[in-house]
Amino acid sequence: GSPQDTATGGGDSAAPVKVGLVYSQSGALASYGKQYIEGFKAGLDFATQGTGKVGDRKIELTEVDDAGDPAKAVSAAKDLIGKGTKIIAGSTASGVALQVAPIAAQNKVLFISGPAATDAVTGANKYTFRSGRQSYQDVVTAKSFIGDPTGKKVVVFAQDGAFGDANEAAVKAVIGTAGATVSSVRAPASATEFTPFASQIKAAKPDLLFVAWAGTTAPAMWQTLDQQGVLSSTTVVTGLDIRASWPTFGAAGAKISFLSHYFDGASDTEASKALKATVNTIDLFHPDGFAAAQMVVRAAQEGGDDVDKMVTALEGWSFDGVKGKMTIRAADHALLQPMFQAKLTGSGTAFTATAQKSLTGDETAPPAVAMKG
Amino acid sequence: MGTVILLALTGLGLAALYFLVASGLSLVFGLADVLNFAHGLFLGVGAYGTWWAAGNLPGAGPDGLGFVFAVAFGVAAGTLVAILVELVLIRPLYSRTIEQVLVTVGLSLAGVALLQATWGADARPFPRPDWTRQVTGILGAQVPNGGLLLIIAAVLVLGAILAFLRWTRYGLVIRAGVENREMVTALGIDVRKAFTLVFAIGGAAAALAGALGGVYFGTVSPGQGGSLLIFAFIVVVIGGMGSVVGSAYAAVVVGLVQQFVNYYGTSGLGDICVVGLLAVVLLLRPQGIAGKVATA
Amino acid sequence: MEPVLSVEELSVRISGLHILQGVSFTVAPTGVTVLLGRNGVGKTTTLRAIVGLTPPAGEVRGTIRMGAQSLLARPTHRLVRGGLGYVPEDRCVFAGLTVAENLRLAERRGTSPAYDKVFALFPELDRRGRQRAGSLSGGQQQMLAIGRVLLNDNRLLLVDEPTKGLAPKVVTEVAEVLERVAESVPVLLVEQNLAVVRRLARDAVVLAAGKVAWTGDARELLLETALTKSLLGVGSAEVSH
Amino acid sequence: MLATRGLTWRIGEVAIVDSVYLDLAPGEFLGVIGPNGAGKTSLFNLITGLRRATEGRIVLDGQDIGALPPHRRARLGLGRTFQASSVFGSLSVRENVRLAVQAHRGGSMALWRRAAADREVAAAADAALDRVGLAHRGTALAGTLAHGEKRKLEIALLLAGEPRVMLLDEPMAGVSAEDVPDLVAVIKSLTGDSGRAVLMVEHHMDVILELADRIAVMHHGALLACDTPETVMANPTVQEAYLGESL
Amino acid sequence: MTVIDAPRAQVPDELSPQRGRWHRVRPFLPLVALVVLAILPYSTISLPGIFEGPVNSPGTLQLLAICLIFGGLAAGYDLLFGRTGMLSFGHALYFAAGVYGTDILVTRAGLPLWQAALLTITGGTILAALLGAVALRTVGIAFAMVTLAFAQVGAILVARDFGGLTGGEEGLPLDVSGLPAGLVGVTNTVNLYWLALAYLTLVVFVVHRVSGSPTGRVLAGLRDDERRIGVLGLDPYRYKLVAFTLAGGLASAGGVVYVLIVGGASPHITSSELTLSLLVMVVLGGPGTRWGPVLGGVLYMYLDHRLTAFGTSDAVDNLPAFLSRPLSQPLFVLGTVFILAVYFFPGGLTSLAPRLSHLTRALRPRSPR
Ligand SMILES: Nc1ncnc2c1ncn2[C@@H]1O[C@H](COP(=O)(O)OP(=O)(O)OP(=O)(O)O)[C@@H](O)[C@H]1O
Ligand SMILES: Nc1ncnc2c1ncn2[C@@H]1O[C@H](COP(=O)(O)OP(=O)(O)OP(=O)(O)O)[C@@H](O)[C@H]1O
Ligand SMILES: CC(C)C[C@H](N)C(=O)O
Ligand SMILES: [Mg+2]
Ligand SMILES: [Mg+2]
Repeated sequence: GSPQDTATGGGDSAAPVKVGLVYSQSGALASYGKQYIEGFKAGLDFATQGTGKVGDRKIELTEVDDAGDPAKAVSAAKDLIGKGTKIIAGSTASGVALQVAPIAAQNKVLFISGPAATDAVTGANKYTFRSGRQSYQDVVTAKSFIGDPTGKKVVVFAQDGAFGDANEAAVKAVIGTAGATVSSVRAPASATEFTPFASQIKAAKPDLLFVAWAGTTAPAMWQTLDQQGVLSSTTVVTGLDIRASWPTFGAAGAKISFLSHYFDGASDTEASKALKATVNTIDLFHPDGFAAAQMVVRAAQEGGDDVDKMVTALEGWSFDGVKGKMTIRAADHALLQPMFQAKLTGSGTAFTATAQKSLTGDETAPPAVAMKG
Repeated sequence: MGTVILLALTGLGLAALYFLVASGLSLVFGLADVLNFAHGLFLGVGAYGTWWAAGNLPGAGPDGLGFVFAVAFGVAAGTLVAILVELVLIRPLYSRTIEQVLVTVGLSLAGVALLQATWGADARPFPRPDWTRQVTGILGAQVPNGGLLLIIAAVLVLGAILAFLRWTRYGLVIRAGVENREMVTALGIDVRKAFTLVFAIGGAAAALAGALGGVYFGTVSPGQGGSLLIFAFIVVVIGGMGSVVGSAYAAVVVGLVQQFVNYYGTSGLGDICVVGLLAVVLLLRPQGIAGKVATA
Repeated sequence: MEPVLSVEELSVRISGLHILQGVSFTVAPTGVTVLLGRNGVGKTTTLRAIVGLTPPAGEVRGTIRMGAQSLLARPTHRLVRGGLGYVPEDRCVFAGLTVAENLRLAERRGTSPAYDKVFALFPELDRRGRQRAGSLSGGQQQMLAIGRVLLNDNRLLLVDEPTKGLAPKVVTEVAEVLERVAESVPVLLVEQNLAVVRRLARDAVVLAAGKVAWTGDARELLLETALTKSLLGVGSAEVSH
Repeated sequence: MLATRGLTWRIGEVAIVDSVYLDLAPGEFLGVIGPNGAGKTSLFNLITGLRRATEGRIVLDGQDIGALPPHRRARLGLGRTFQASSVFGSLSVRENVRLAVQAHRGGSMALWRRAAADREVAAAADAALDRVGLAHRGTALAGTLAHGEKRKLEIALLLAGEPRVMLLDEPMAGVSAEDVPDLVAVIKSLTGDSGRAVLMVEHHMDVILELADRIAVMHHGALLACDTPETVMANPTVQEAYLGESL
Repeated sequence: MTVIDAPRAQVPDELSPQRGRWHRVRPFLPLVALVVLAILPYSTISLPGIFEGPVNSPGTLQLLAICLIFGGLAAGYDLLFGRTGMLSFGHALYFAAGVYGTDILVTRAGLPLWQAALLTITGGTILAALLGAVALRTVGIAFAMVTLAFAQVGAILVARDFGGLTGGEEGLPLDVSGLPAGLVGVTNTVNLYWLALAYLTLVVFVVHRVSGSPTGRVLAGLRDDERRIGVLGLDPYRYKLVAFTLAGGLASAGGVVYVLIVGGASPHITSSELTLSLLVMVVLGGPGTRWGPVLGGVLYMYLDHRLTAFGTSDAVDNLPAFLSRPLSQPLFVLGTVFILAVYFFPGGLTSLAPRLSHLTRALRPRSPR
């Protein structure tokens, strides 16, 4: 054999369509990954009318666990590509998405990023798409809570690092340019004691507090904000996480205005009914998997084994997803989609989210970025 | 003024949490010579034990006496696991320190994964009495009760450990066993019991830290122990290995530095300052700290 | 008289080295039996095997009996509680503990420790009760190590080179102490200082090349220049230095 | 050659070494005796730099070396053995000595040369081993040697460094009577040539009396006497403090 | 009173006499192994269960490349741990410096790869020298903790994402547009594999040469008794610093290769877990031995990557829940395997060889005299 050999994707029309799913089955994001894959399978059923086939060709899934580690994801992607896979989807974590995307471009395969929220995936390259929402869309939704931002004072409370940076930048771009003064309080993601930060926020007396916090310390953070009276003194907006996290807000939950990517009951679409029928209760990242499957089926249908054709088929495509009408913007592959405002009610372990308002895909559209590669 | 008091008291709360984790570590390291990376597991077991008990154990619950039961159950579970770890994994390796460290490293990987396999990766809301969610006004500062609870617990644990080491025969045996196990045996004492005991005490303190940490954080998650562990290590080293009193002082310094620097400086600087503090202390008194002596 | 300790065909291997190759001897129920031999012949190894302290890498075969009881495969702490006192070669006091704590540690449950006896022998230990044992000089540490064992009643004492590194004056003191101790307890002693041996020993066992080369009356051994020369490498003239 | 001037080491209030004035002439053999705990080992630790004196000076060939780290003092020609044998347990006996020879030949940081290829080092090491009679044990791991052999190895390590001032801390401790004459001969041969000075702590009085030109007596950290063997042995204070009644 | 015990006494191969039949063949074995490894990508053998695809498939080569890098990294770390007795808990820092340094210089500053690599390795070495100079004022556990603390600062700085340089928790994908074409794309994975092999060879060679040098002899002496080295007239600090700096430089060189293989940097590599796993690798293989650390590193990384596949395999899924749940957690399996290894191969994998030969000798019937 030769060291440069790679298997070639079978061109014959009955060969299965190989789809590689690289996502977190273990590690810290395992439950996000679980929702994603459940959503994906339901979406595949929905998009192929239960046949699991595109035309005569079966869709053959290969699932690989990346444990949230980009190095493992890259190895898995290379392995899949080496075996002739032309479509890769998954990436539960932003770090994974950002490092798999260039691999897709280098090797000219289709990559459909999953729950990873980083804005940087949008416009990463011609071969990279996304099936979930991005931070910018969150922030636009947050903005809808304060009406006219002119002259208002907005504070961003975010953790250090790229996730926090992205959110801060988005708030400045979205709400700041609309006339509000935006400042920020940042804390280390590993912080366990939040009183100093709560004090700083309180001292700033904001009209709107935008909180971008992910991870296991979130409940402690909310409790501290509540105890120090921050939640009752101003409008506090944050993203609504998976259902399992709802009880951790405790009493603080009722005092927070949530922007939501998705929660069970947020929409009433055909897709959501189909999804609900298989998973019972829809959670945050089910729609991402579902949409990814829809996109995979579309790509395989229109593109066959030609990745460039797949790309063309997806660009500009609109479809009815779980959340409602989704559009893949041709210019930068942003996925325009509805977003929701929500309220959390309940106590103990039984909480329910109710939609306050939904925003259309156009209302939450991020500004188009230039395609990087 | 209110801010300073608030920062000081919450900083002490943090210090108390560090101390609870560090005291066990320090005892086990200082006295049994095991740099116990699995300490985070004991913490996790304590937290999950309490959480499980409050939901499933008859008589236990999130409130009042029920909560005390739940915590007691968590502590018992942590202690039990620590004892098992000592008996099954550490004991056969005594006098092979590096191997012991390695086993605890393996255990910390496997243990956290096991917790995660059993209860999932996500944070679970922690059952706790309502008063722990409230605040107490002290000199104009709204101090979280959870933090105050930690401080009280830490002081009690410190007193108990000191009394044990200083006044009991087992304390003496432990301190001697650190230096020369063989010779303790040659005086007719079954030293292995003493080391099991040290693990039990360390495990109990860690499990208590896990349970009270759950109260403090409001949630329990598999990785919680690990993230506290690194600061606990720093506390142990600054305080001097094996010195419980030293750990207490160090915990206070670390907690306060972190809290004040995070408020008056920029974010993340607190952590860096603590690390810097460690480096400075070690550079100024390397022998003082490396020279591990089990003292009363 | 029944021997208090009998060692039969004792064989010890440590990480490949066959150190003891079938050693047999007995210890008389009274007086001092001295174990002699050149450096590295395995004297310390013998004592440690008796008291169950062979390193994990080692392998012990043979039989060791105290009375009717077999000692092999019993944990050290049990042996010691059963009345086997051991003073190790390198003193092994607990450096971090005070002198008083070192002594307290040696107390056995259910017996009353003979502090008066120990302090009468070594008044220094009483005076330095609060000093850390690690900061004692070598000689003081040796006294502590011996004193520690004398707190309890023993059926047999194993003492390994108690006078090593001690000043002549202290050597004399230690020898006196051991002499008095031996009046009530049998002692198995390893000693290089032949003057001490001469003063204390009743029976002698000489090891050479992993085996017992000679056993018998110690005085007889020390008188026979040819014998000491061949077994220990010294003439009896040099013995009394 | 070597002189200490008011050398003192205190821990807290206690003077472990108390204002010691010592002079060692080239070629001289100075025995140090004293009861256990007198501070003999501590004195050695101060001179070789393992401990820092609290007061006083240490002068080697007119140079004050009191502030130098141990290795600098060693390079100036100060060598020592330890009361408790201290050899490189995981190296073979031969490697132990080669290391010492190499240290003596200049510690240049050669990272790329093959150490084993240095014939001169090997030859010097073998010579040192021969001299203490350990040549046959060359391949044994030093850690597995019996006590007496370790003592010999320590002397070989010392020899390899060709020190001008040697500090021997109880070299005979634990050595079987058979080997004592050998060792004495070796130590004796150290001084014969090249004006080396020796400072030796020893409890074996016969050895001290055989070797020493002068004897220093330490007691409670202080120097009780320092004179010829005859004078010292006749000194009643010494008799009382150190020798005690003889066996 | 042990402050910290040096790794189990191992005579460095380089300093011990070799005897026996192997004497003649042994020096050539590494060369044979090297040749075999170098031509491995030309083979299409499939080893089902061991690798996903044939040996020359990109996935397999990628996995092998990562394993080789860590083999080299572990060998470099062993220069500190196994050969000098220094327990550093911060070795990952220099590796991370190599990874992030190259990535930032290529991606953010747009330097050509060779310049970035050169600058990074120089920088990493200097960093090791500076931090080593401070940390080495302490010994034993204190040293371990100071190095851990420095590495922790590194981790915090990476996570803080100052000036957007490091990409924080999301990491920094490598901009491949300026890279030589031969290093980009799945079909060129084999080149990365060869690069990793070259790195491993380099490290093993350097470590071997250094251990056999006069300095290596001093390092071995330091491991046993540092005070003694000082009294012999050598400055322990200087020698330790040299070892520390050298090991740091080797680690950052490993980082340079690693970033090319993985195509980006992520904060995983700054975690203290990585240092701990370096320790695990070395001990798994056998500290202070020539091949032990390499074997340990390769095996550890292999398990780390392959266990994720094992965890999701049908065999595991079909087990009852109380077994399949933990077994589907790679870290659980890895941790358990590791604990078992500590028990059953004390002294590392390399200690198996002599033990096996004991066994075969014991089993062989004695020839009549
Ligand atoms: N743990 C060990 N590993 C390897 N060899 C050992 C070990 N312990 C003892 N030995 C070897 O066993 C032999 C006997 O040692 P032992 O200490 O019993 O001698 P000894 O007669 O007490 O000598 P000395 O008079 O010097 O105290 C020596 O050659 C020594 O090297
Ligand atoms: N680090 C220390 N801390 C406290 N006291 C010490 C220390 N080192 C030594 N000492 C004390 O100093 C005195 C002198 O000890 P040193 O070891 O120098 O005695 P020595 O003359 O060598 O005795 P020996 O003949 O028994 O070896 C002893 O009383 C000892 O207890
Ligand atoms: C009780 C001991 C563990 C405490 C010790 N005496 C100290 O100084 O910290
Ligand atoms: Mg002995
Ligand atoms: Mg001394």
